[in-house]
Order: sequence, then structure tokens, then C-alpha cells
Amino acid sequence: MLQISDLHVSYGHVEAVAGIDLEVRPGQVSLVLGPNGAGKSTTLNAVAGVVRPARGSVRVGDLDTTGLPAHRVVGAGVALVPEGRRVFAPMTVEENLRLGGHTTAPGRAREVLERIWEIFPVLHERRRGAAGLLSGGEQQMLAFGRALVSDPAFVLLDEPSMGLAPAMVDVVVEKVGLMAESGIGVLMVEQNAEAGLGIASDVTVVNRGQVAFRGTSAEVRADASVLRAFLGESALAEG
Amino acid sequence: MQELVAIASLGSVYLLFALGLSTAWGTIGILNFAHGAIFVSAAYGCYELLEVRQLPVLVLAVVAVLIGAAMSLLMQVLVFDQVRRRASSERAAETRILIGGIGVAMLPIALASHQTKNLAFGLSASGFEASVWTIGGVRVSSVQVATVVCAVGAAAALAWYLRRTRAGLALRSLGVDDQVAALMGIDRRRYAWATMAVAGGLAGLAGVLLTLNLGAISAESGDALLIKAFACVVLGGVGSTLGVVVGCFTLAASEVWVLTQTSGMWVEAVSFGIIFAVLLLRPQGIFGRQEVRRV
Amino acid sequence: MSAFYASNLVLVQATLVAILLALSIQVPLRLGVFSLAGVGSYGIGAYVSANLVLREEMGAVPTMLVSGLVAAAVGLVLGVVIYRLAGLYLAMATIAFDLTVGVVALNGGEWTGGPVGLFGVFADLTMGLLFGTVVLVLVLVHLTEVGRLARRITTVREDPELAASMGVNVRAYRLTAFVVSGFLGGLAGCLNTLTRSAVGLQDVSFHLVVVALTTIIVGGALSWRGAVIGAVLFTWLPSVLEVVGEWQEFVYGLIVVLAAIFLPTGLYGLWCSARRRVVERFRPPVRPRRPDEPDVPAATVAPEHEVAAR
Amino acid sequence: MSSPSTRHGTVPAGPADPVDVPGTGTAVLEIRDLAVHYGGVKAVDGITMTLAEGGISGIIGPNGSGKSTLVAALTRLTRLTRGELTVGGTRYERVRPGRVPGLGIARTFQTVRLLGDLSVAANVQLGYDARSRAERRAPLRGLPGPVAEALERTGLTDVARARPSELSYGTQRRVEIARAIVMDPRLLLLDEPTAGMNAAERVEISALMRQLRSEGLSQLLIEHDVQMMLDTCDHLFAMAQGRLLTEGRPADVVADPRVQEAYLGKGWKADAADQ
Repeated sequence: MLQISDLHVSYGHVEAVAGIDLEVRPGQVSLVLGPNGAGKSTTLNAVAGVVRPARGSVRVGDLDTTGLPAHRVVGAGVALVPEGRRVFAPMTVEENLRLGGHTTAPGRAREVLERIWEIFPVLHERRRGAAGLLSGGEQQMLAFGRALVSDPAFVLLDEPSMGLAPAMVDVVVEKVGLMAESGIGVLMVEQNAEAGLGIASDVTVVNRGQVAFRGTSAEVRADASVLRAFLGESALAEG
Repeated sequence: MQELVAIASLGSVYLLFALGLSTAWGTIGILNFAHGAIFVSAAYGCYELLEVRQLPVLVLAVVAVLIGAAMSLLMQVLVFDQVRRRASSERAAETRILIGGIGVAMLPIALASHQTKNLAFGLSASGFEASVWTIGGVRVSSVQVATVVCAVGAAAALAWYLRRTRAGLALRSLGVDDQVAALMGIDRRRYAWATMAVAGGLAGLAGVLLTLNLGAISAESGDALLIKAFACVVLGGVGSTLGVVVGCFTLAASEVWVLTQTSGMWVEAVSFGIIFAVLLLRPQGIFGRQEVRRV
Repeated sequence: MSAFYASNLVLVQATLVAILLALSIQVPLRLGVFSLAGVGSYGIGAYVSANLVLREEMGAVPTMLVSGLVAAAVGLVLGVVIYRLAGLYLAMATIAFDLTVGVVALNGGEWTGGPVGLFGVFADLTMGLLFGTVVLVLVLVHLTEVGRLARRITTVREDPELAASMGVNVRAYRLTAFVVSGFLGGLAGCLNTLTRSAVGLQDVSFHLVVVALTTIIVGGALSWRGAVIGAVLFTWLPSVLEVVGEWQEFVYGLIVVLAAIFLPTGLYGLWCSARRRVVERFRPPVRPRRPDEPDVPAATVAPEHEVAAR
Repeated sequence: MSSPSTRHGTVPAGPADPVDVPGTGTAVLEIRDLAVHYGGVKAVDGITMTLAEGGISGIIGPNGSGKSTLVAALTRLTRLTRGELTVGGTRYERVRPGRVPGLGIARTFQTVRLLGDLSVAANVQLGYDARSRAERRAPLRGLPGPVAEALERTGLTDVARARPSELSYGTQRRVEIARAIVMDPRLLLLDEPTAGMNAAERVEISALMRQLRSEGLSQLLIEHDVQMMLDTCDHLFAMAQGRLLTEGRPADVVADPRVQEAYLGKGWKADAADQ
């Protein structure tokens, strides 16, 4: 289990994350929703070691990974797919995937790579091409694949549907579902609520660095105030 | 034909020197202005060692590589890492790494100049005499052959390493996006140390080979070589091993051509002309993919 | 006092020239233009002035003006060619320019005296004129460090995009940096030739780049006061520290390294922040922020279109 | 356009009766068929908009919908692939960015861009510096009148001598707004001005914008916070994937199923209907 307790992160004067608790279980998708600037991405970055939390703890199974640098968090079994995908554009698709397996034992990496070719046939087709030439959706697939090669127990997804056409969003959602089915715990951050609701087991709405709502997918659909949390956060305060 | 031999050996010296400079710049983002000082210091270290005891030339080459690697690593740990840790932004770090490099280069050069009284020094004390062969009217020395073999071998090995190995791949990814590279589990600092050590070792080897080639070098020869290497790297394209190879031999050929056409004093200007021409006409270099950072 | 002055005349002159040379690198730096072309301009000014005096028997004042203007014109041409380059590329391209000037000096035949140089360059340069010129330059530079112009220069350096949004023609500012740098460098070279009545290859060497850069980095890069502090320090250090003697270069190198690591704003910057701290102690703080809080890292707030372009 | 469903009865109506909005007849800014492509990415792909003089227009759209690129294009900081831009009757799609303020467009940035070495007052003065020589009056002592006034209106007078780093994020954003209004623009472009602000600060900014509108200043607001848009804007544009989805009265736009879908995913409406 990936457990985030009382996480605080500050940038200058802004306390971007002010005490967030989250749990991610293997094989399940935890969805984090919230408006821009709510602290969603910062939470993921703090878990992945990109930024240092000011307070709180992150535990992966029995391992305390709080404050570890990013390159060591990967070894603990947590892979982050960053916002905007950020594939290594001038390198080939295959090289991108091999980089994802940097910390994996070579034999195991090859095994996982074979699986990835199966899940994402488009990547196999274009494996010799430069990653920068892929479409947005294909780049998202590559970013998923790259994270999966590290053979993670938990995957953190930062707005995977961002900037993608609706049809492509459906594909992304489908692949996230596949990830979870294979036993990986997924922590997904989204602005696009529907992109995750169908596959998420639990939903956390974050607002101004704190948890504003927590419940199951069905509860979110039933509660109109959560919708308003998206369309206007002050509406939530009033409701 | 004799010119071809000159181009091959001159280009090979440039190549040995520029390979490390280019790789460090293209991957870990460090343009080491003290690279020339490492080159001279390694040769000078061998010269001082010969004062103590006579050593065969092969041992000297190994010593030069070790001196170069150690100096380069030390600079990385004591200066560049420190600058980067304290700098507020990537841009500020870039400028101060350049300045720090200029400063750190002065230290060994001052030492060597002081000891040699600014005179040229050589490695004749090793008792090594290059054999010279004449093949079809073309004179080739064993040192020239060794230089070409070392340079081409080093370039091929480096290209293979960067293309084919897991570590090489990781190193290249640092040059593309070091933040995401960290997310892949790549430890930038460790790679920076290894890269700088290799770069320094190659510069050290170039120092001994050029000294043997020319008979003697002076403490100042590193500065001129640095600008030339910059020209080669810019010409070929930062981050491309093939580009550096082409750049180095192009510069050597241009210099040899100018040497045969003019009085020879203009040779030094060739590299500057190349820098200007490339930055204006094709800023990413012949094989470069990264766009030159412009305003 | 006068005995001290007489015995140290050469050093005083050298300090004044060093101030101008340092300014020729500092002015573009203040605009965010990392150009070291001022050293090449220095060489141009040095040789042009020698020729003007030796061939045309020109007086000191017209020689200074013409040398400065010639170097400024060359600076403008150079600027038009490379003003778009940034960072290391610009620094290296301008170093190449400096060294090109050196090669031309070496091959200039009777115009430059080749490796020997030119001697007997006597003009009517008085100490008063030299001093007055430097003071005038400092006053003019000072005017760019106060008020509207100072604010706009700072914006061009720190955030060119913001500067454009504030109506600044960034390209014109950057080109002006090349011209002013050329003029100041040319003037410095000319004054050096006139005070020493000779010019040689040492006036166009790479070593000068190191000297000028060191002066500014240690003194402080963002004010003429930094250039003055650095120039005084590095001209007088050898005579004050006799012990250093032949290890001068070594000590200089050490100072540059330490400054690059620990002194991002130079000695003048250090003085300014110390003064500010004292002032702030007596001013009620405005919701002070904790010193351990980091700035927002740029990467976490990347504009949307940058992400899209990747 | 479909009429709003009853569910949106909870959404407050626009802040002002359209009749009260001054001078809606003429256009302050016209955008015609604007496109910006980066390599293969069509960040903005054929947008036509007209901003009414004297009103507050808003643009909403999810991340990656092209809003920031649009702003970069309007301020000439990015190259247009095609399209025409007209401000106050002057075509300007080819001018360099430094001339945009002279045409009467002032802006704030998505991330705070203040100069850390300058005081708050000096940062605001940067905006005054952008005015033409004829409009500038620099007093011998103290701040020029318009600068002092802008500081006063944005509630910054007390912190005028502080450095930006000493201020909270919300206050820093107000410095940016002060810097923009002291330029005396005909159009003020606000790029996510309330990001990182708390609710009280948001209300303040919204009030300030409406105050400026009552003085006749046209504004273009880019925001994620839809509630703030509903409270502040007279006219709303919704973008998705580089294109204009719809435009109209704010409440209508927010109620538009296509807008709901862009924000919430296409399955949303069906699910909501189940309730």
C-alpha cells in the first residue's frame, strides 16, 4: 500500500499542499480531482521525490520514502508519469522505454517490454521513430509504457487526459484500467472528472491544498456539490 | 599526400581533446573552460615525473590519463557541483560554471608556468624516439599512427557506449531532460562524475600525444586548443559524437590548407572563422539536433 | 601625498584604464548580454589610436574619440551578426572575436608592427584629461543605473519577455549594449596606448578577458561601483601583497573560483545586501517570509504552450 | 444552442444586466481565424473572437485547450501560423512585442513575473515607464501621481517599499495588476490573476475588475475558476483543443453541454441525467 499522511509542501509563500492524506491500494485506481492550483500535481511530485515535502510522510509498503530524491523513489517501486507527458523527444520510442527500465534487472525489463508491446501495439509499430514525432495520444501511451518498464508497484498519473481528443481520452482510460487489473496501484490526478470516474474505486477532491471531499465514484456522481467544486470552488464552500 | 597525414594526426589530437568536452557539454551541461588546463597539466605532470625517474612512454600515457581524470573529477566535485548547488537558476549556473572554469584553469597553468619559466617542455627524457616510416614518398611517424588509432578508437568506443549501453542511454537522456531522467531512476551526480573523469582522461592522453608529436609544448597551449575544440564541437553539433569527429577533421583540413596557401600566421584564425560561420548559418551544427539557445 | 602619487603614477593610470575595460564587459552583462567583445574592442582602440598618433599626428582628444567610434562601429557590426545568440554561445563567439583581433594584430604588417608592436606613441594626454574622461564615463554609466532607464535595463536582463510587455524594444537595447561596449573598450585601449606610448600583442591577448571578467565578478557585476572596486583591487593587489609575487596568477585563479562559487553578486553586492539587512532590521517587516522557503521552481509552473510543444 | 437545463438554476446569473454594460456596441479587440501551430501540435487552430469595448470578456477551457497560446499570440510573444489581430482599429499581427503596450494592451502573467531586486513601487513604475514621453511626468521627489494612485487602488501603498519576495503570493499578483493598470491601457489582459489566491482575495480581485470596468476599461480574463467567471464577466468564450467551442452570456456558456463535456468528460451528462 502507498500511504501519504499529513503531507505539506510549500513553494515560497504558497503552501501548495497543506495536510493531505491519501491511500492507494494495489490493483485499484485512486482518483484525485480538483481545480487548477489545488495542489494535485504538487502532491504527486512530492511522492515522486521531485519536490521535498515540508512535513508529513510517504510510505511504500513498509518503506519510508519521505524526502528521498526522485532517482531513488523509482527503486522503491513508484513511477511518475509527469504532466504534459515529457517524453525524450529526440530519442526513439524504444530508447524511451529502455530508459524507463533503467533500474530494472535486464531480464525482467525485457519481459515487461514484451508485455508493453502487446498492450500498446502502436508503440511497437513506431519503435524506431523519434518519440517527438508521435501524436499527443501516442506520447501518452509511451509515457505510460516508460513508467511500466520500471516494473512499479504504484504508478502516479498527472493529468493523463490533458490536451487529448475525447476519443483518445477513452483509450487512455482503458489503458489505466488495464494497469490496475495487472495489480498496480494507480494514483491518478485529473481535471477531467469523467476520465477517471468509470474506473476509479475511490475519489478524493482536493481544494486549496486540502482534502475537500472523499468518497466512492458512485457517491461523487450522486453529489451535485462535487460537480460545482469543479465549475467553481466557491460554490462548494456555499453548498 | 603528406598533407593527408598532417590532417589525420592534427585532427586526431583535436578529436581526443574535443570528445570529452563535447560529451560533458551535451549531456551534463558543463562546458569546462579548464579542459585545456587539464590537457597541459597531464603533459606537464609526465614531464615532472620524468625528472624523477625514466619511464617507458606507454606508462607515461597511462599516467597522463590518470592525472587528467583525477583533475577533471576534482574540478567537478569542488567547483562545478558547488556552483550548481548554489545557483538560483540554470542560466546563472551556466555563466558561473564558465567563470569558475576560467578560474580553476589558472591554478595548474600558473603552477606549470612558474616551474617551467614559461619555456616549452617536452618528454624527451623518456628516451622515446618515434620511428619514421616512408611509404610511397609519404613520411609517417609511429606517434602519428598512435594518435590516429587512439582518437578514432576513443571516438568509436564512445559512440558505441552512448548508443548501445544502458549507461550511455541514461547519459544521453540527461542531456534531453534531466528532471525526467531522475524520474527514470538516473542519478545525475554519479553520471556527471563519471563523464568528467572520462573527459579529463581523454584530455590527458591528448596532452601526452601532442607533446610527443610536436616534441615540446608550452603551458599556454591549452587555451588555443580550447577555442579550437569549441569550434569543432559547434561545427559538428553539440551532443553528436559523429559531429565532433567530422568537425575536428574539417578544422584540421582547413588549417592545413590555410597553412599551405598563406604564410601560416593566419592558421589561428581559421577556427574563429568557423565558429562565426556556423553560428550564423547553421547554429545547431552539421549533425546537431538540439536548437542552440537563442534569445 | 604627492610623493606617493608620483611613485604610483603608472598604477593610477593602469587603474583608470582597467575601470574602462571592466565597464566594457559590465555594461552588456547588465543587459543580460554575456559578451566578452570589449576585449577585442580594447585591442582595436589600442592599435587604431597608435596609428592615428604616429601617422596623422592627431591630438589626444580626437584620437580618443575616433578610436572609440571605430571600435563602436565594429561592435555594432558584430552585434548585428550575433545579438540573437545567448549564454555560452555568445560568450564563445565573442571570445573568438577577441582572438581574431589578436590574429589580425599579429599579421597586420606595418599597421600593427606584427609581433613587435608599435612604439613611441606620444600624444598630449594629461593626467587631468585621463582622469576627467574616466569620471565623465562613470557619471554617464551612473545615469543608466538610476530611474527609468535602470528599471528598463534590469527588466531586459532579468526577463526579456516581460520587458517587451512593458514596451521595451529588447533588440535595440541589446544592440546598444554591443555599441557601448565597443566604445568603452576602444577608449580603454586608446588610453592604454597613450599612457604607455606603446602597443603590442599583450593588448589583445586572452589574458585580458580573464582580467576583465575577474575584475567584474569579484567587484560586482551590476554597478559601476563594482567595476571600480575590482579594478582598484586587481591593479593594486600585486604591489600591496609583495608576498604573492610570482604566485600572482595562482592567487587570482583562486579568487575567481571562490567568487564564482560563493560571491554571486561580487563584493559590491555583498555590501549592498549587508546594508539592506541593517536597514530592514529597523523597518517593520511586511509579513516576512521564512528564509528556508524555496522559490517556486520554474519547471513546476511551465506555461501551457511549452508543454504542448514538447 | 440548447437552453439551460433546470439544474443550472443553481448557477447565479451574470453580475450585471447586459443593459448596464457600457459601450458594448464597438469592438476593442478583434481576432480573425487565428492559428498557432508548434511543429505538428495545433495549439490554437482557427479562432475568431470579438471583444466588446468597455466590457469584461472571459475565456474558459481545460488545461491544454490553447488559452495560454492564445494569450501569447495576442501579446505577440509567439509567431502566428495565420490570422489577423486588430486592436482599436489597428492591425497588429506583425508588430514586435515591444510595441503591443503602445497599442493599448497591458497584461499580467500566468505566473508572477516581478523583478526581485526592485521594490514594489519600482515594479509598478515599470508600467508607467512604458507610457510615451508626452504622457509621463516624473516628479523630483516621490512617485508619479498615476503610480501612487495605482498602488492605492490595489491596496499596496503600505508595502510600496517592500521587495516582492516579502509579500504573499496574492499580494504579488496585485502588484502585477497595478503595474498593468498604470500603463493606462485600452484593454487589460489578465492571465489567471487569482491562481494561488484564497477566496477572500479572489472576491477582492473580482471587485477591482468590476470597478475598473465601471471606469470604462475593457478587460479579458483567463481563468479556471468558473464561479469567478460567472461573477465577473459580461461575455464568455469557451475553448477546447485549440478551437472556440461556444460563446455567449456566462451562464449560458457554462450550461452548454459541450462545455460540460470538455471539462467533465462526455459521459457526464448521461450520468447526471440518471440522478
